Amino acid sequence: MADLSVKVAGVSFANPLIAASGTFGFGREYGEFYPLSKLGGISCKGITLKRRDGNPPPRIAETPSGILNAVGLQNPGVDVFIREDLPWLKQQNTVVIANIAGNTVEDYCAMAEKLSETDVDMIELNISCPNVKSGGVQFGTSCESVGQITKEVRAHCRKPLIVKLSPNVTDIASIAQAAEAGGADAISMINTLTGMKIDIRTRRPIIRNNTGGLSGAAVFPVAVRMVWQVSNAVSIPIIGMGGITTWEDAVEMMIAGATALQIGTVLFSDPYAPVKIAEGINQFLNDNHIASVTELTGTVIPW
Amino acid sequence: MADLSVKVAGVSFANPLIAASGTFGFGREYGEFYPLSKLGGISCKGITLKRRDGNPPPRIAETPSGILNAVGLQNPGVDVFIREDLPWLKQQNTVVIANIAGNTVEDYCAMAEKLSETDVDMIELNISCPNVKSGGVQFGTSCESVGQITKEVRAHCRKPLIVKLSPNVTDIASIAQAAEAGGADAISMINTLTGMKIDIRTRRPIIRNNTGGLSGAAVFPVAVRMVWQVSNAVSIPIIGMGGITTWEDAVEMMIAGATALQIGTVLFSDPYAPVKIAEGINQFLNDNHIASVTELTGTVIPW
Amino acid sequence: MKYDIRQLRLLSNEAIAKGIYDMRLAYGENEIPVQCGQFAHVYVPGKSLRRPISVCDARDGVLRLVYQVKGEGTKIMSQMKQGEQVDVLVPLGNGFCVDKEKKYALIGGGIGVPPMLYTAAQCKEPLAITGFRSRELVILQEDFAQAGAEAVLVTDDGSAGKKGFVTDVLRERIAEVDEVCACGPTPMLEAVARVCAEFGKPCQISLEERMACGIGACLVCAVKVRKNGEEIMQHVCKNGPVFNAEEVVFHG
Amino acid sequence: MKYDIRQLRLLSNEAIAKGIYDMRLAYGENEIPVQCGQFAHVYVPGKSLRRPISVCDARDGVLRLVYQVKGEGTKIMSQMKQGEQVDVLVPLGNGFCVDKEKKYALIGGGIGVPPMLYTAAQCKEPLAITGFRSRELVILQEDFAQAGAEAVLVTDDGSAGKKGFVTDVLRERIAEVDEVCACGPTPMLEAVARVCAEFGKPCQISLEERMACGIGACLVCAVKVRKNGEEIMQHVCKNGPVFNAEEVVFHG
Ligand SMILES: Cc1cc2nc3c(=O)[nH]c(=O)nc-3n(C[C@H](O)[C@H](O)[C@H](O)COP(=O)(O)OP(=O)(O)OC[C@H]3O[C@@H](n4cnc5c(N)ncnc54)[C@H](O)[C@@H]3O)c2cc1C
Ligand SMILES: Cc1cc2nc3c(=O)[nH]c(=O)nc-3n(C[C@H](O)[C@H](O)[C@H](O)COP(=O)(O)OP(=O)(O)OC[C@H]3O[C@@H](n4cnc5c(N)ncnc54)[C@H](O)[C@@H]3O)c2cc1C
Ligand SMILES: Cc1cc2nc3c(=O)[nH]c(=O)nc-3n(C[C@H](O)[C@H](O)[C@H](O)COP(=O)(O)O)c2cc1C
Ligand SMILES: Cc1cc2nc3c(=O)[nH]c(=O)nc-3n(C[C@H](O)[C@H](O)[C@H](O)COP(=O)(O)O)c2cc1C
Ligand code: FES
Ligand code: FES
Repeated sequence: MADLSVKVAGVSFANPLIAASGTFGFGREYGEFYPLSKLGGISCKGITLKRRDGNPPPRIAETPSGILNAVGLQNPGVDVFIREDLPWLKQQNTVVIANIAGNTVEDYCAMAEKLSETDVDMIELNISCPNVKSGGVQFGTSCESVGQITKEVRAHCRKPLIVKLSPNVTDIASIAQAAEAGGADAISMINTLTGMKIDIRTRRPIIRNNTGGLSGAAVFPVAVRMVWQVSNAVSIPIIGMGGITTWEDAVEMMIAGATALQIGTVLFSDPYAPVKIAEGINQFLNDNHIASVTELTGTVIPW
Repeated sequence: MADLSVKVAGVSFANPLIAASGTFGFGREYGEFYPLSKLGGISCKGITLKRRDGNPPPRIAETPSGILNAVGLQNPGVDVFIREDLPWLKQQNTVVIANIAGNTVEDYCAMAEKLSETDVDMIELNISCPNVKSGGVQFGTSCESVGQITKEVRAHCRKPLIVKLSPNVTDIASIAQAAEAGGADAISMINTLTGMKIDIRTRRPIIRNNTGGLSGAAVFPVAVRMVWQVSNAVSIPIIGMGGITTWEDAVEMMIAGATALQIGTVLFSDPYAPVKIAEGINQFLNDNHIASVTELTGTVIPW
Repeated sequence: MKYDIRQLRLLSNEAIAKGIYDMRLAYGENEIPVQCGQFAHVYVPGKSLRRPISVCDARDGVLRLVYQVKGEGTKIMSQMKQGEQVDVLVPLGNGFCVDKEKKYALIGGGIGVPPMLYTAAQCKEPLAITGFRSRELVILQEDFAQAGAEAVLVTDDGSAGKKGFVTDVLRERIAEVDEVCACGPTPMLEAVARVCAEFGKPCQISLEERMACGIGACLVCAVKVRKNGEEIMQHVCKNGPVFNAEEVVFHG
Repeated sequence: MKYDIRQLRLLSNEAIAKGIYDMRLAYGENEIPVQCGQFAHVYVPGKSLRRPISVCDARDGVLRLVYQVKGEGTKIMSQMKQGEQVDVLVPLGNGFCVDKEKKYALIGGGIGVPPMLYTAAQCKEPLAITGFRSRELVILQEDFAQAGAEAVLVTDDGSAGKKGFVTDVLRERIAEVDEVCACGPTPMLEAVARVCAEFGKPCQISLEERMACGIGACLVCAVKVRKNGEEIMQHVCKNGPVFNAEEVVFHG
């Protein structure tokens, strides 16, 4: 048995597999498949200061090797999360990450304040949600705004702070540097790539929000490239995600530069995927006489 | 039989299907499958002022529903193209588009001058190749540089000028507007999304260039979204591409806003794809009593 | 653990009407723990999303899914062969609540008809009113009779059974029944709900929405419902697919 | 039109060694217009790229492809069943030029052995030297004998045939032959080329490179060759896969 534990920003994870925000709710449902302690951690559904109903349906469409979604941050609001979901989550023996999104910098700061008073393990700043009109991705696409929001939230946040990046940018490495300079303890990436699908019969976009976020295996090569670029540009750890489907993908993402991983879309076809991926990584490490999974991170040998 | 002909920047195409630059060489090989007159046009392999050998192999990798390539603009140079390939191409009874790339603005201008003296039908400014160190995409990722290079080439170009956009940008609509303002007669989009694939056994990137350009069905939703955004932002026609695989995709791309289409990656699994797509579109138009394919362009009904 | 994936052996997968297939899967145990109106989430090789299909029948250890080929996923399903293992997540959602003491009208429209069969099997002499566009799409009539239901058939064009809509028959017969359960296209469900409201009969309807997880985690299959005067988002996969018709905000 | 896609019926697809399959396809006509050393580009359902596989044999209307399962594409190929139609683009590339008057040494290493069989069938009493890592990977020995070749077998570990490398045997026997043709891993090809250069024998080698179009249009399968003193890019699919060993720039 190889050592699968990893540390991100001082927080220890039993293994590098974290459920990706928005695909796993607050854990209760997938907790009916396997104990959540099988996962290194859970990044909770994105929460906002006040309850949000999200976008009207359809919120999902299938694309080649991927999906588009536009849930639009439906959630019960930070207070309900803290009161009703966090206590249960904290009993599951896994790292709990709160993913927060807001309309204004003040929203983000207020949530960071509230969550800093709880026993949530980490906060993930979602400035990359492409599916809401305001809040989300507009904070995440310029270095200035990323630097600024990170800095402001940092001042209100007494938990390790992860900044989640959008791939819909020209230069992801500079954005990551801005987050690092702003005080981020870790980077998570990638959120979804904006996409669209149109029903040719009705000429209507299938997703009611017109556009949605592309995730799943289709985006994996883009995610690997971006993780590699960012790992060359910052010294804080990266939580890599975007299309990880097999244990081979997980190993590849770590070799590209990730310290931990989030697993989203593949859950929808195989709820057990993160558990199987952890087993696959373990087998790979054993077969290759690698003592610890941390030895993979960033070991790509570019030409 | 519906009317499949389209017009882009004053040039008439027998149908909207154009072979995508770089996937079809200078047409000779695929011309051994079917007469090239079955296609609306051919966008030739990107050419440079001087001969280029391109990148060392491997230049290609497979990804979920897509491929990565990094050919690195191997080509015989513009003079050889004009002397040896163009005359043959011009006999094939299809529109011939020269795709040009350069290290400097001067290179582009010099090529535009040379090609303007020939009977090539259109020039496609490739400022979006992600696989070469200099020349290519660095011209294509800021509005200023896109506007400037378009304007300068425009001054040397006496052919209809298409500007080909990179999807690796934050705001594709503004980039397209810059090209329009610079004097482009049409936009073609999208070039490839930069991606990476690593062999987990050797820890080496599979593509010798480390990164490559992602194309094929995987990117189709991103391409549709971008074509839609750009069609809302400019009034010049768009040649849409990126992952078109079936006639349904082709119809969808036109509904999103494209006037004509380029077809690349699908050729590698099915050399006859553009011919089949043309037939499929024709059938769709007949079934729906649509007289002309031009009636599809931009007819998406957003929510 | 409430959920598990099951690999079920395909017993048969035959066309029973134009483009409509009847997939029978061996459950392994004789008693299948599924409530009428619940659904199965079927893995389709090569696809990112499972396909939700209502349980059509679940007696004698055979899980029956009746589905129409619509797009690529159901097409691949229709090509699955006897003996293959089919990967399903079942049972999911909340089905119809039926009470053996009551008289039910079970309304099915088109491909909404299948779940009403197992529902019929749970009721005492129900009235099963099923409607189809035309003759070549008619399915399951004998099955309803065998399940002890009075089967009334209507078609839009009169090519089989009576010409007309399910609501025409419902209106004529609603006095006989205590409660109504329905599954079918949304306009039909709305019409059924209106008739029930008019006559003051409780009405349960089974809704469709595009799904990902199928268990309530991803929040994509939203439906707006009115609870205690407030409009809230619920989810077809977890809170439904069966909802109290009065609570559903159509066009929400 | 020089090219066409053919849908060929799969006659059999059996494992002939550990992870190595022998796919036989009915060509339709008895005379298959294929030169030894040419390759087939095989469509794999669900994959963006075809898989290049050398023609192993092409006599009596049967196209034979012998391939090793390496990744997903060849795995899917190995699961194809008798009676299925396999979509192949064949013949592609330039094969070995053989002259009935000359004596050939045909060298194959590992999964580079298959194309040497049809090559052997074109030569007069060739010497076929084939090398494998070990016994369980040995293939086609009887086929070489049947094709009229003298088959010399070596394995790296001596578990079958002689222990050693193909170049050991080549060195011993090179005096007998006029020309050498080889296919196998690059280090082996380089070693073979060195031996031939040393003894002044012409040498043709078959190269591999990752491919997309397979016909010379996309330029991905580049190989550097030296022609008239100048280094230029050629393409394995169109100019090769067989090249004059002297011209190839290894590690180019
Ligand atoms: C709770 C529930 C029960 C259902 N029961 C049945 C049944 O018993 N028999 C039957 O034939 N059909 C049923 N459906 C509809 C069935 O799920 C769709 O027809 C099917 O998913 C279409 O898949 P496709 O790949 O053929 O179509 P595609 O259009 O290729 O599918 C693309 C995506 O859209 C989704 N999708 C498309 N149409 C629908 C739809 N109407 N509802 C939900 N998702 C859709 C698919 O699941 C897939 O994710 C049910 C749907 C739900 C939600
Ligand atoms: C001209 C030529 C002739 C060949 N003849 C044979 C043969 O007779 N028998 C045989 O077993 N193999 C042969 N190969 C190698 C064979 O093409 C690869 O083993 C096969 O493509 C691997 O596919 P995969 O899906 O199993 O592997 P994956 O690694 O999943 O393939 C991923 C991609 O890489 C490509 N690739 C991987 N390895 C190679 C390779 N060595 N050469 C070229 N492309 C590769 C694949 O084609 C695919 O595009 C030949 C290759 C070439 C170029
Ligand atoms: C249905 C769905 C909902 C999502 N919601 C959120 C969210 O609330 N907050 C967030 O940061 N990311 C959200 N994401 C993005 C994922 O966390 C992840 O970044 C992305 O899906 C890429 O990973 P994957 O390909 O493994 O799914 C969501 C993704 C999906 C598919
Ligand atoms: C092998 C290969 C080579 C390419 N070379 C060029 C090129 O020389 N110039 C260019 O503008 N685009 C080039 N492209 C990009 C395509 O023209 C097209 O923009 C992209 O592949 C998306 O379309 P597709 O998904 O249909 O292939 C190349 C693409 C591939 C796959
Ligand atoms: S499908 Fe995930 S919540 Fe319903
Ligand atoms: S594979 Fe396209 S040129 Fe060789």
